[in-house]
Amino acid sequence: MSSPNSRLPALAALALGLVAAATALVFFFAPLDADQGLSQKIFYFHVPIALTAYACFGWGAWKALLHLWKREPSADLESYVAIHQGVIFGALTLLTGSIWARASWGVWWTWSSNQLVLFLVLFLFYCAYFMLRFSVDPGPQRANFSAVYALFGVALIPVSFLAIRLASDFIHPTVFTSAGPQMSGNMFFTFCVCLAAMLSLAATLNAVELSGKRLDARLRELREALA
Amino acid sequence: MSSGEKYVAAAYLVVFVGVLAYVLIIATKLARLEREVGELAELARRRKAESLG
Amino acid sequence: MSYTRDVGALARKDFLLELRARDTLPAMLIFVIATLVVFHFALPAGSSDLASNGLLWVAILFTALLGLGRSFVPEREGGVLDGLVLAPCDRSAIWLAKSLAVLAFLGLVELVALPAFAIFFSGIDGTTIAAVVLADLGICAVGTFLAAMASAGRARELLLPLLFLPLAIPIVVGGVGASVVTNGGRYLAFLALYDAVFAIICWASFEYVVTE
Amino acid sequence: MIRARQVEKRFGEKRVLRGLDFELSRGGFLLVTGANGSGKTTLLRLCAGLALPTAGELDVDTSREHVGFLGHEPLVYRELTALENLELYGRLYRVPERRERIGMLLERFGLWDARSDRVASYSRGMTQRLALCRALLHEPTLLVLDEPFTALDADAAELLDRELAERRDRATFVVATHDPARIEPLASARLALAA
Repeated sequence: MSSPNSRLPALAALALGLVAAATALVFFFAPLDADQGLSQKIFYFHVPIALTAYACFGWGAWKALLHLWKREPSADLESYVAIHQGVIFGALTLLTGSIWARASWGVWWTWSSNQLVLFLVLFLFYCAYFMLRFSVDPGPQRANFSAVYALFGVALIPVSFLAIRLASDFIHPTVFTSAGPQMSGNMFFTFCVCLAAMLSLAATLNAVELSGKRLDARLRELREALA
Repeated sequence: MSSGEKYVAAAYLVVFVGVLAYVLIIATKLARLEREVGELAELARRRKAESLG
Repeated sequence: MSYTRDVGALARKDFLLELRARDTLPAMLIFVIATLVVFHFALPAGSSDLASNGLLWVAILFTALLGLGRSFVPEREGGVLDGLVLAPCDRSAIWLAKSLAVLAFLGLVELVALPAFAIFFSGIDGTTIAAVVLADLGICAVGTFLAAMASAGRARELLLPLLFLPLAIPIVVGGVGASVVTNGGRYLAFLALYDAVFAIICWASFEYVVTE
Repeated sequence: MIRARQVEKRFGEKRVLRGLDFELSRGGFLLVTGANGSGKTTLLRLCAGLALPTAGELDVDTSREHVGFLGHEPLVYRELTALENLELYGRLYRVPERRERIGMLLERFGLWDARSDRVASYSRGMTQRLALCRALLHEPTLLVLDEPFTALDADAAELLDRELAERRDRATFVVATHDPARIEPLASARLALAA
C-alpha cells in the first residue's frame, strides 16, 4: 500500500509504443491472408484480446489464492480489479468475435466457434462474480466469497473448454477452424507484437484502476484523520 | 470500402470505443477524487486557522 | 472416523428438518412433474426424442435449483451457521452433510421424475441413468457450496441461479451428450471429471465461506 | 487467556473497534460494557473466534471445543425440538454421557416439559434458556456471553446468577451487558467501550 507507483508511467509508455507498433505491423507489414483477405486482420487483435482476458482471469485467481493462503491484505482488491479487467477484455472479445464471425461466415453469432461460446460462458460466470461481490457487505466475508468464486473460475475455464469441445459433436457437427491456415513467419511475428501490446495495455489499465482505488482508500484515511 | 475493410474498421472501432469508455469512467472518478481532495484541503486549512486563532 | 460421525449427525439433522417441515421435497416433486407437462406443450408435434432428452436435463437442473435455494434457509433463521462453525468439527463437514441431504432429496425426486419422463416422452437407457447419477453429484456439490454463499448475500434467491447456471453448463453438456449419443462413455467420464474437480475445490475452500 | 493489542475491526469503510488493549488471565471475568453500537457484539465475536481482527493482535489461548458462545441469536434450529438441537450439538462436541447431560441441563433450565416442542413455538425467554443450555452443554472453559440476561424472567435470571457464580472458578468469562449491576460482583476486569 505504501510503495509509490513509479512503474505506471513506464508501463503506460510501453503500452503506447506496443499498441502503435502492433497497429502499424498489422496494416503495413503482415501479408494479406490468401483465403480470408483483409478481414483476417481482425484475428490480430481478436485473439490477443481473448488471451489477455484469460491472463486477467488467471491473474485474478492467483491473487485470490494469495488472499486465501497468505492473507495478503491488498490481494482482494487486486484480484477484483484483475477480474474486472478480464470482463472488459472478455466483452471486447465477444464483440470483435461477433464481427469476425460476420466477416468470415456471414453470421453475427456462431455456436460452432468454440472460443466464442467459451467466452460467453465465462462472461456470464464473471458477471455473476460481480453480483456476488456486491450483494455482500464489504469486509472479510466479501473478500473470501470473491476469492473462492474466482478460483472456481480458473477451474471452469478448462472444464468448459473441454465441455464445449465435446458438445460440438452433437450440437454442431461441422467444425470451422478459427485460426485459419498455418501462419507465416511474418504473420506470427505481428501476432506476437499484438499480444504483447494487448497484455501491456491490460497491465496499464489494471495499474491505473488499482492506483485509483488506493487513492480512494487513502483519501478515506485522511478524512478519518482530519475528522 | 469493401465489406472486409468495413468489418476490420468496425472491429477496431469497437476496441477503440471500449478503451475510450474506460477513459471516460476513469475521468469521472478523477473528477470525484479531485473534489474530495479539495474538500479535505479546505477542512485542513480551516483546522489550521482554528488552532492558530 | 470422527469426520463421518460429524457428517452423519449434520445430515441426520437435515432429514429431520425436512420430515418436520415437509416443504422442499413435495415442492420439488410437483415442480418437476409440472415442468415435464409444460415441456410437452413446448415441444411442437413431430419433435425428435433428442429434443425431449435435452429438456429432461433442463428439468433436472431447475428442480435441483429449487431445492438448493431452500437448503440453507434453516441455518439462516436463528444464526445456526455460527453455532456450527464454532463446533469443533471440520467446517467442510457442514458442506458435505448438506450436499448429501440435497443429493438424497434430488435422488428421491428423480425416482419419480425419470419414470414419469419415460412414460410421457421416451424411454431412458442405462447410460442416461448413469449420467443422471453423476450429474446429481456435481449439481449437489457445487450447488450447495454456492447456496451457502448466496444465502449470506442480500439478493439471496436471485443470486443462486446466476452463480449456478454458468457452472452447470458443463454438466448439461455431459448429461445431454450421454443421453443422445449412442456411445456415451466419454461423456460419463467427463461428468466424473467435473465431479472430482469441483468436489475437491468445494471441499477445500468451504471453510473460507463460513469463516473470516 | 486472552490478550488484545491494538485490536481494530472494520467492515469495509466502517470502523467498529479501534486501538483496543486488554488482557484477561485464566479464570478471569471480563465485564464488557458500552452503549448500543459501541462494538460489544463485535468484540465478543472476535473473542469466540467467529471473526478476525482487521489489524492488531488478538491471542485467545484455547481451542474451539472449549469455547461456549451465547450470541444475540439463539444458534438453534427453529424447526427442531430442544432435545434434537442439543442432541446435534452434543454429537458435534462429542459430549460424554450426552443423554444424561442434556437431560440435566434441560431440567435445570426448566425446559424438560417442553423438550419435544419445536423451538419456533417457544417464548423468547424459553429460547434464551435453550441457547444457554447449548452454550454450557460441553462444559466450556471460556464462556463468551453476549447479553445473557436478555428476555429472562426473574426466576430464570436468578438461576443464571447461580449458574455463573458456580462456574466462576472453573472457567474464564467474557460477558457483555448494558446493565452491569447484576454481575458486577463477579467481575475481575472491566472494559468500557466508547461508541
